[in-house]
Amino acid sequence: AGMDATIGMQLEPPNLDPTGGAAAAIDEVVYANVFEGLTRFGPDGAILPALAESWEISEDGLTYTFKLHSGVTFHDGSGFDAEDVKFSLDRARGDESTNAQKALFADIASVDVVDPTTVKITLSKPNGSFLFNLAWGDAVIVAPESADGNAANPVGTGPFKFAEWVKGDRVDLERYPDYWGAAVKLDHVTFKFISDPTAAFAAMMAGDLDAFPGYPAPENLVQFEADPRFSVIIGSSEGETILGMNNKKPPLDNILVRQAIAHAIDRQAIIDGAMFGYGTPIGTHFAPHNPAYVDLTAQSAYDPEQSKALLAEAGVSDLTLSLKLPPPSYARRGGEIIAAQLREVGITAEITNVEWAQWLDDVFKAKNFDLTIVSHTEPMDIDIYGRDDYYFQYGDPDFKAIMADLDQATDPAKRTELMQAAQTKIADDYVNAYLFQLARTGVADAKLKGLWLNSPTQANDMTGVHWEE
Amino acid sequence: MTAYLLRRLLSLWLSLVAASLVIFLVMEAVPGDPASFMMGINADPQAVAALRLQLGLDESLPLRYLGWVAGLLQGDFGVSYTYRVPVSELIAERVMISLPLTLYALALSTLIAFPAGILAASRRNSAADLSVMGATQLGVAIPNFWFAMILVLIFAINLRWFSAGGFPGWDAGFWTAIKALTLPAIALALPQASILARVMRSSLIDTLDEDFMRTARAKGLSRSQALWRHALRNALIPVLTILGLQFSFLLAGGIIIENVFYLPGLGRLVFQAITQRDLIVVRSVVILLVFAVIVVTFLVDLAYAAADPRLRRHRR
Amino acid sequence: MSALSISNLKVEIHGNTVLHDIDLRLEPGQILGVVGESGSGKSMTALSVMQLLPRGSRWSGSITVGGADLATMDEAALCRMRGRDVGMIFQEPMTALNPVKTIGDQVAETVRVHTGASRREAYAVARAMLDRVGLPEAQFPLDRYPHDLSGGQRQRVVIAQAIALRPKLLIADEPTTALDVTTQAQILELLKQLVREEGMGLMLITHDLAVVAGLADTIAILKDGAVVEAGATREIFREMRHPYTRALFSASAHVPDRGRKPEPSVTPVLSVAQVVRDYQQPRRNLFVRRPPFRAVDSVAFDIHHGENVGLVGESGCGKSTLARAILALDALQGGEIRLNGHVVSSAGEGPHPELRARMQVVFQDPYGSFNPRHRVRRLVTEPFHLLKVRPQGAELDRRVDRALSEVGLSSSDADKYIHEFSGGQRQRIAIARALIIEPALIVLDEAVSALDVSIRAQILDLLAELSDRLDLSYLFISHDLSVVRAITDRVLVMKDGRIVEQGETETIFRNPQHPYTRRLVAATPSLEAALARPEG
Amino acid sequence: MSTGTSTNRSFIQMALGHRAFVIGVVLSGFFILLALLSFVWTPFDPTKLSIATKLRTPSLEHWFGTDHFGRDIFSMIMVGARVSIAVAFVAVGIGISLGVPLGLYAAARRGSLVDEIIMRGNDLVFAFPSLLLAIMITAVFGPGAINAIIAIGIFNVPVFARLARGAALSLWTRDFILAARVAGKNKARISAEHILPNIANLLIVQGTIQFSLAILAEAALAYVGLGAQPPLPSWGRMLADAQTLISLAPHMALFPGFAIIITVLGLNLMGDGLRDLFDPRLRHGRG
Ligand SMILES: Nc1ncnc2c1ncn2[C@@H]1O[C@H](COP(=O)(O)OP(=O)(O)OP(=O)(O)O)[C@@H](O)[C@H]1O
Ligand SMILES: Nc1ncnc2c1ncn2[C@@H]1O[C@H](COP(=O)(O)OP(=O)(O)OP(=O)(O)O)[C@@H](O)[C@H]1O
Ligand SMILES: [Mg+2]
Ligand SMILES: [Mg+2]
Repeated sequence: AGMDATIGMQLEPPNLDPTGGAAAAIDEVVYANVFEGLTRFGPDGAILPALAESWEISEDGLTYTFKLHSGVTFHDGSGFDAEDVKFSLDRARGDESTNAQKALFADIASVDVVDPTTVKITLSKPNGSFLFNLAWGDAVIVAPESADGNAANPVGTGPFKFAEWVKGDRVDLERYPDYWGAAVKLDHVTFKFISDPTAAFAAMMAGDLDAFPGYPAPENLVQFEADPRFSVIIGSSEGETILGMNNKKPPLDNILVRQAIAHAIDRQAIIDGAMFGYGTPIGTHFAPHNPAYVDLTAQSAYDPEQSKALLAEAGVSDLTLSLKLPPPSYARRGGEIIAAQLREVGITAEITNVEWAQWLDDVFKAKNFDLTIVSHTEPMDIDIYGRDDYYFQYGDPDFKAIMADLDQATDPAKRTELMQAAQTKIADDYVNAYLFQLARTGVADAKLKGLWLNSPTQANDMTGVHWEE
Repeated sequence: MTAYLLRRLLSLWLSLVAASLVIFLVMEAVPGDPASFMMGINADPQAVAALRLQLGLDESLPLRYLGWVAGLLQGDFGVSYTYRVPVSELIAERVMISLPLTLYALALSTLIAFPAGILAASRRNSAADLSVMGATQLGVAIPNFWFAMILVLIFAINLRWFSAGGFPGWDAGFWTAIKALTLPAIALALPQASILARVMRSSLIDTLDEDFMRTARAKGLSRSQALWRHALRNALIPVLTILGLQFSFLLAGGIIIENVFYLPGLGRLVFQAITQRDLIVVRSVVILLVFAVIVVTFLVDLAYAAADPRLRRHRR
Repeated sequence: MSALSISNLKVEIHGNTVLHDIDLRLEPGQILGVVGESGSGKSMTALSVMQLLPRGSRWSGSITVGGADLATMDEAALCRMRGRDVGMIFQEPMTALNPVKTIGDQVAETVRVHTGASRREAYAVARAMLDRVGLPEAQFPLDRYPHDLSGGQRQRVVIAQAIALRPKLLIADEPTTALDVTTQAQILELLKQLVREEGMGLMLITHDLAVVAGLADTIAILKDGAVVEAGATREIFREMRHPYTRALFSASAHVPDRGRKPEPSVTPVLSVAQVVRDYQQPRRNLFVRRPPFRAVDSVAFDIHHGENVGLVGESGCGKSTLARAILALDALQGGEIRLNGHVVSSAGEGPHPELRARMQVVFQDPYGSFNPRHRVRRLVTEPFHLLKVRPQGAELDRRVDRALSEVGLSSSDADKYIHEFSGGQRQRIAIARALIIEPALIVLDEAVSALDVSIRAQILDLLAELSDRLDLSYLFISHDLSVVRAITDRVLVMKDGRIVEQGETETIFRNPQHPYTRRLVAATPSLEAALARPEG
Repeated sequence: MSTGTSTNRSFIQMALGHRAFVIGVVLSGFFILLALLSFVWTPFDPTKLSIATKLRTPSLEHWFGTDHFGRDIFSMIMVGARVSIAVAFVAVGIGISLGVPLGLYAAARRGSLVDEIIMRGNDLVFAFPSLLLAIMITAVFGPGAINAIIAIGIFNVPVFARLARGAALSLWTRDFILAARVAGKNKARISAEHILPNIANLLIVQGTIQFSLAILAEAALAYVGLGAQPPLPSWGRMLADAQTLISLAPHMALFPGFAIIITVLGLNLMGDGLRDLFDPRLRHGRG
């Protein structure tokens, strides 16, 4: 306590370099705490300036000129300037890049240093979400001297500097006294890794942790709510949880079958049964808290009779489908419920529990599945429906056209319109069955304030966190 | 004795070679690619390929095996795919928890089992014997993860005597560290103590029935003198075997307990490495554990010889 | 004051009466022989004196040791008595010592428990005692462990423990049964000497009449938990008032009736030529093999039709190894064995089933030679496996009946399990199994050593009768010279894997040539000789 | 076990008089009966979800309450018994049917290279941390009841191989084996006719104990998610499901926990009882 905080996390990051791995856990430790990009996500998802003080966008939307803060230093004491920005972005998009989100930088044509505090980025084509892209953890600015060591010993420009990593147990951060921005209130932050939900519960209850922002077991929240020692934080996340279907594999290539499956599912029962009531039903692949969201849940309302009729119309009977479930409890529990619901309309779903590594191999790469449950936690990721080779194998040309238009569009109204068109298109095609938006459920000591409510990106931004007297 | 040592050393090496092959092949057969696991769902294929190259995953099977074994022989366990630090560092950190935990649990189980076993054997069929036997039957039957859950519920959540898990590190002070290991050690020790007590009892009873015990009594030793001076050492051999087995079991077998108490021990390291397809960590830790087991068995054999002079000379 | 006096002793174990009405007296400096067949209660009597009866036992009556009444003593007093006033030597020397303690510790323990002597002093006493029982310092330092001592040497250690504090009473329960004759003679001599010199009372338990006859001043004969006759040794044997005493005596001295003498045939039934059998020794180390141990060394002899040949020699001399070689159970390292002129066993190959069917075997242990899970019918017909045409149905029944009736069992016994028979009956079944395929030769490896005298006499009669009637040849292996003398025509004396002397049984026994044979014959206790000795 | 009627009667009488054995048979028999009964009847469909009635505490309707999906826990325990018992049974079966022949063969060829290889192989399997190897195996083949069986079965092989070899070795020195050899029987035949029946008691006793261990192992595997897959209920998975709810709905953890404890306890008591009953010292023959 005092000026320290211990934060629970379910997964341990494999390394601490956000530019060299996809694991969300990396960002959950270092995003905004240790590393900063030119822009950043605010608690509500808005794009805020970070290392860039301000920017200008040319008329044609192809040139971005960023004005950088001065007096910024990396934790190893070296100075930050435009060269570092150029180095970081070129490294991320280069041929030898191992950046998991290399696509974010695909439109960059060149990065030019104008002066030490000014960088000019030229795009090859207009990209309405470029500032958004730069806010990702994968786009943080690193120093050339320390970039290669970031995996084990991250050196960034953020308000906390890395202190120690006890593998399998915790990462310690401490306040960086020479931080360029507003001073943070905490002296030390410890991220403790507790994968087992029961252990997480016990650790919170026993007072070993001050907060567990991504608390893995919604079933315990009732108890925390009843206990004055704790406050429960329920927010929204970017996680659209879907029942993914293999659109190219018969009989799922038949829209009637997919529609039948969509109608066989009672979303509320899943939210109640698997998530203990936490979650918002969705009818398409879009976050409900986004202003552009359209509620299409009625289009795939729970209706087993219609489902059976559709199956009959499609001419399938005795359908047996594989249902591959990755480890998170939304998938494992949701899967059991969905299997039971599908059974009601005469579809047998054979459950196989898989590890993530296996899921990636079997489902994601080899497309060897019929159904699977995944929560897509990347923000604004509806564009995955435009990818040909994505695991659910949609890649519809009309949809791709909408996406192409969206990329070009910079006018907010036009963008909203296009995003809505995209949402409707995939709902009409019943690409996947859309279940619910994952709630961000957290537990914290009642006196610990300033944690993010929502998670526009996966991060535990500790800059505003403080103890209340 | 030296002959015996040499033979044992040779068979130890052969076992290790066989074990390394088994581990390597099993881990190769595991579906899932470490590189794509690390890069995640939306990874760029080019980036994944670059990573595979970096990790040396594109080399041929025999080459990778030889590379690994050659490394092992030089004490180089390789570099973890996911953590990107030398595996030996990872192991060294974890051993500092798993080993003390194992020893603690063994000490506890011995401290409980020996007196209980001796009491039960020396008062055969008495109420004390029956209750010890009943308790040990129960101890063997309780799944230890279930027992651990209950321990946490009572002692961490309700009574708040202990923290629910975690390990503050040895820097935090010896007693603090020991306290953190206490609940897990109890959870691990319970079934082991039960088994040990049962073995102790039956081995002691067998010894008490031996002719030389009657000889000892005929010399004028009282029942308990005879037990302490003549029976215990003879009864020790099966107990030693079990202790040896338990040591190796506990060293790696604490996975579930380590999970319940979120202790960063060896078992959890491997478990996590398996799910993350950090093959090199899995292989190296498992071969190390196998090595530990073989060494412990060897030590147990030496302990036999100390306990039983008959084994010092002729051996099969 | 008597060293020991027991009257009206009654012992129950779990409600079964095993002793009733035992009365015994033993004076200092005297030897009391307690004899009786197996299970008659000899050991229980001894254990009653020590108050070390098995769990669940109850006793009544009176036992006084050197005037002290055991009934009035508590456990602590008994502990003080045991080892100090009364010493005991147990039946089985191989298991009576703690394998993990040095012999010095174990002997010294008696002293330390009772006298509070220092470690040094206790060791000094132990040393003296071990010297006294013939285990000198040079060869037998105090820090040796029991496992590298022979049975006789271990028995001496046990004796040293028992007499360390010069007890007034020494109980020796079958102190020599597990030992070979020469060792037995030494141990008995030692005991006798102790009694004479220390003036203690010795209660010597044995089932061997010859042993007591030569040693005991008084004798008590037990049967079914009661003393049937007691008194001075000479008188008892002279008068033999009780029928049981007579039965015991005649069984001990029994010589079966043998018919005509077989004439040597042209081809011997068995011809053993220069047979060598080696045992591989464990390696000295990884690189150095030890030379193999030669258990049978260039042995050669013949057995003719209807001839009974004895093979004698002390324990470990290679008798059983030779038997196994003859039975073609192990490959030879040299030489040849012929049965009816055909090679059955030479280096490498096993014999043809039909040849193998010509010889059978009977082993020592009547309990271990049968699969406890099979019925007698299946047990005795096992050798039919060797026949090409195996008897079936009625023919099978007939052969089983005949085999059983030949050994004096009834055909209804065929459906019983082996545990339903006594030791003597089991040995008959073993013989029936050997007879059933009408072999020419039966190897009997210590076939009567485990049996009581009376049962032994019956089996010997049976063997003699079968040999006469069926023209069978026997190779009769035993370390008991009196038995060999009773049943064989010719005898082979074996020592360290070699045959040192062979010839007509009577000739050899009367006039042994080889020094080893002489020693063996001299060491054999003989009832006649003991009784013939002048009183003194 | 012996087959003669006279022996059998006395065996049954002795068994009925052995308190621990009777308790063991009753306890484990109860769950075996439940497992069998579950094929024809369960109070509720154990796979039927009813979110509306989730987490009910035990009542007359739901004897053991309902779980977080509103399934009837008693029905799940019944079907779970089937899974646990079947997995354990087959796993031990694998151990016996592979381990015993290996052990017998090694004993018959004592001291040979084959013997050495078999024994070293056993040591090797023993040297692997068992749960880890099981996890590795299920990582290769995927989780599921069959693979749990394989993983548990593999560890049973050396147990039975060692036991069979040790017991067979001492039998090979017995006179009745020599007698069989004199009767011209070869090693394979002797192993089958004489050795195997005489080590059957030992195997049965060890089998019972391994059975109980296998139930615990299956529970542990299911607990880490590697046992039988849903919707098939399994005791270990029920415990895993229950653990985060342990303070909210303790009945979810208690009943499957008790089911495991009681079955394992019953089997252990039974094993101990059998050991006593088979003990020659307590039976007819010599003392
Ligand atoms: N531990 C025991 N429990 C029950 N009965 C026993 C026990 N030991 C011996 N007996 C019984 O007591 C009786 C006497 O046995 P004891 O050992 O005294 O015979 P023994 O004369 O010494 O025979 P042996 O010559 O075979 O040693 C026998 O009927 C035997 O079955
Ligand atoms: N399997 C074996 N391996 C090595 N040495 C053996 C083996 N069996 C017997 N011996 C040794 O061979 C020698 C002869 O043994 P064998 O059993 O033939 O003696 P024996 O004359 O039958 O003795 P006993 O009268 O005690 O039965 C002994 O020194 C013994 O230690
Ligand atoms: Mg006796
Ligand atoms: Mg012999």
